[in-house]
Amino acid sequence: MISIDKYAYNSRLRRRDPMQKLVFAMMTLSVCIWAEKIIISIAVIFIMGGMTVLKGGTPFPFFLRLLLVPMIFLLVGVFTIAVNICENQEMLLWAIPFAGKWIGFSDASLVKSLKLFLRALGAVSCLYFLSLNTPMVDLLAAFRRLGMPKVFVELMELVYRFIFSLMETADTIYNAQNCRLGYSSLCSSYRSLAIMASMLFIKSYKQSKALYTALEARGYEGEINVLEEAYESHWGWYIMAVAVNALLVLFVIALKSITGGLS
Amino acid sequence: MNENILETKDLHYIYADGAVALKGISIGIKKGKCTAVLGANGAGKSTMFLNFNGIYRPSSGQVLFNGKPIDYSRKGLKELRRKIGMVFQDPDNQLFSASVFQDISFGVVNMKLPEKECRRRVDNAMEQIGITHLRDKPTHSLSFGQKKRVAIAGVLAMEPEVLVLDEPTAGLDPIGVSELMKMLRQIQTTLGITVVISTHDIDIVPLYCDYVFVMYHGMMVLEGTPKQVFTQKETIRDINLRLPRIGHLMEILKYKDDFDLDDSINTISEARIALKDWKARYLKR
Amino acid sequence: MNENILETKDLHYIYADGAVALKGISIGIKKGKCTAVLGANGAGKSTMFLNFNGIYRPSSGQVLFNGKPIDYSRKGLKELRRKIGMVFQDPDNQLFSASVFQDISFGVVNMKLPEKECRRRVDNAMEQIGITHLRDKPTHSLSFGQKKRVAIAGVLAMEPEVLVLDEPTAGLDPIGVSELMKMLRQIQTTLGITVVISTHDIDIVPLYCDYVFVMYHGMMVLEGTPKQVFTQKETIRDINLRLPRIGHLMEILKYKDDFDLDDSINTISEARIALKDWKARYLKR
Amino acid sequence: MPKKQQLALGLALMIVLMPKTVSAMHIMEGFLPPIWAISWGALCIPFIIMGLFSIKEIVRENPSVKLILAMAGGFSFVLSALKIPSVTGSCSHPTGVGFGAILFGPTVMSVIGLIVLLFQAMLLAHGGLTTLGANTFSMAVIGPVAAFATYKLVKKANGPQWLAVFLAAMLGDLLTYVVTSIQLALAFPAEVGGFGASLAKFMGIFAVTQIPLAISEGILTVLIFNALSAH
Repeated sequence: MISIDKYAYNSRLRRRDPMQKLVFAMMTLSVCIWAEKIIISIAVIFIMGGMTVLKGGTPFPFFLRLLLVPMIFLLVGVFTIAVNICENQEMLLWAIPFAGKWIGFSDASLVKSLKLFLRALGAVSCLYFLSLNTPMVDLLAAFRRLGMPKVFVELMELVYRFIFSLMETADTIYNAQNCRLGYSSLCSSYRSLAIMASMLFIKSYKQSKALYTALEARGYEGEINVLEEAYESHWGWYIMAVAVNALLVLFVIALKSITGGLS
Repeated sequence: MNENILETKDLHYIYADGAVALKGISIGIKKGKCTAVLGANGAGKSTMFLNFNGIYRPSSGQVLFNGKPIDYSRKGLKELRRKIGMVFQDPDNQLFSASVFQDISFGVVNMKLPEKECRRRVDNAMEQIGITHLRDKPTHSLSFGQKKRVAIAGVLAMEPEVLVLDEPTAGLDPIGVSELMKMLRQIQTTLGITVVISTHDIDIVPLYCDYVFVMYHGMMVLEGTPKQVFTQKETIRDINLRLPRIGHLMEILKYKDDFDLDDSINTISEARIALKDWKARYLKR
Repeated sequence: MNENILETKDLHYIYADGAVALKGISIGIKKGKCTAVLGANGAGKSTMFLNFNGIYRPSSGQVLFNGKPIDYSRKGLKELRRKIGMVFQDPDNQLFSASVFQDISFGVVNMKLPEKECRRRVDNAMEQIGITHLRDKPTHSLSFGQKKRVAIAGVLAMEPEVLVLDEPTAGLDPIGVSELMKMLRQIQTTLGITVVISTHDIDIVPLYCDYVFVMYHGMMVLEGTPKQVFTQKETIRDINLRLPRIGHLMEILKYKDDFDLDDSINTISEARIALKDWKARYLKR
Repeated sequence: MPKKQQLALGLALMIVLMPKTVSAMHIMEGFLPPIWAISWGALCIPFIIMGLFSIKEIVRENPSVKLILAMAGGFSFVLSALKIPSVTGSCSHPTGVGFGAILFGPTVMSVIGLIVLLFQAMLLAHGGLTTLGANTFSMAVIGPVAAFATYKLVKKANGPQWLAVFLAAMLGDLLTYVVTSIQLALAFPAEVGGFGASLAKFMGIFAVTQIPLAISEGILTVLIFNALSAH
């Protein structure tokens, strides 16, 4: 149903301590955003993509498809930033007249947009590295170890479980409606969708009641306490995370000193 | 009347997440008959059903309705789904409205018929299923068996040519099962609607079905009349199913205890006749 | 070992909306046995089960555990629920965690045992139920039957004295049913846990259960060993149940076809012996 | 908590968490500069902490509320994955949290909204971790309050129920989009005209997708509301 989730459980990096993956992903993500350098962004895309595809075993085409997911937002956002409205045409590289003013791109705005575009893709590949190699249950364990509030992690745990049981129900309802021509016109589609949402709501309310009874029978009194899983833990990954990012940072500093902070 | 109303040709289906559900199914479902599809959980029965009316599109292979390949255009699908009615396992997932009457009308209203015709069809369907007395009840107050009937009525009101039911007897108590199966049998014979069911309940198959397909891991491993299929005892057991209990008893009596019986017996009434015959023959000796 | 571990005395239960679910149930469940509660949909089986471990409180009457009335204090209930494990029909309503391992550990951790002991129990339960290989899978990727087993393991890990299962075989395919029942039988015999199940599936009762209660509209109408209960053929039919198919065949053979058979036969192996005997006797004449 | 109140609570939650807006409205991972990512995150923290405290309080009184809240979160995630007919893209964010504010206080809704956003980032690749703060602020803090206020206002003015629901859903949606545009404009002021010009650009571009979407979600919410009250 949710492919990212499926790949995460099948990842060859699954047994790796989630904390290591989290630290690695977040460190690299921070460096990528902080640096805002074209070359660094590209490097991050390759490092994270490579780790995910080669080490983790996510199929390459799927990784590519995922990179396209935020593309609408990215293109619209970047385009909006690149476009400028000016009084005089000289400021712009290319422009068309509009209501007595000029709309177009400037030199600087284009470079800025390209940087932003790649930075976002670099950051996204860090996110994908994490989500494609770390199943949610492991990530929640890491959250617990990080000392996140207990209620918050418990709620996440429950929401995560419900997502899948509700998705399954939604799927069945959709098929049942579709079989009875529920999506054959725009009007009926709206009606069917509204019915589905309200059915799902009632269902999830009932399910929460039934689950409460079942948990009560196992001694639930308001807190959800469970045993933690054991993970492979090596310092190697922390060292690698620090090393890779130190290299990237050094590279950025070197770049800045050469170009004098221009690029 | 013996032509195939539904056919599949080398039907393959792979889910978006890569799970292979159907591996080359080629079957023909006879018009006007009651056909059962047997198979363990996860054998692919429901997936195949959803290929029948175009909810799923084959990864490869074909589905033919009335001899013609399915037309997957919007209009074609609309027509197809009207003609192939589908009843799902859990009635709670297919009752869409607060009242029984409204719910049964869901499909008919979507067909954009005149209101009068809609009402006629809904009333008709309720009568055929024997739930006219439930008409004004809220759906959530119904028993499981009643909900199941309302779900069937909602599909029947669209006057389909084929009625496909996924595990119609699951969750019903014994009397509920036999009442439902008798009702389906009646729909099939009096209205001439082709009925296809999937089931785990092996004992009902020889009682109510004309033809059986047996699925295993996305493949069709056996087909034939219940008599023919349940003679393939080895295969049936290999694929995590079992014989009807009466069939099993007859098999043991014949092979282990030297009763001279026909081993294609699967229902109580057949067994009774066979044992009576045997007694008579035995007496004569 | 023949005392009652669970007893009810004139147990009545009325829902908040006024629906009367139980009308004076007085039963005794024998320690260390496998007891079945039969009854059509809505007979009150689940309501009775929820009275067993104090999730519901009787409107009148009593529930006794090990001879003592239930203590409905917070502490008393906690103790009781540890000793009476409850497995619900739909595993999706029971499994709250996406991790199989963590879900199973929930009940044990609530018992505030040392971590080592918790781990031992969880591992043990997974082994007994045969799901150790599912440990690293997410709950949502499991099949229905697997989820059911995880739900049972989660209760078993608490090492209860009584295991109460609501419709454990519903929705399973034939092999799933017999595997599950054999597993329960094993838990019962090797661990000495009392097992109580509710079911529609009449044919499994004579095979796996020691004692049967039959419910109808909130009342207990029959009880006894499977043999005793299924001899009350009239009552069984009156309350929307049926005989086991083999029992039905034997009944017909005896009363309609003049076979001289014992009419308390309900399983294939019993039927086989009876028919063999009968043949031998017949031969001698 | 009496049964009726619980149901009302659930009903409120559902409207509250009605997901809105195309996925395009989540600010994607890595789009915001560090300073803004941190600032918006910091701005959300008090809301979240207050929310967590009140959840704890409510759960202590009634342990089943934890499950209801979680279910509501799951429900809203699943709804956000559904496609709205005729509008490109799926709806993706929980607004309307205002309704839940009546029973739980708005901060509880912020917590649930944050969880849903986190799952959308991790499982659907909508939004991101570094932009979680900004997204939470617009969709789980501001949007809901707007919806709630609108609903109350229309009811007070004796407007019909459907209008109140429609306007609440639609305005909650629109305000979220306005806030998102402000966030983007602050982070990326135009070379000429600065913040103001940038805001105009973002609002202009997003209006194309957001206004029809807000209207269709308003309609949908009314339909759902009607279907629910029929049950």
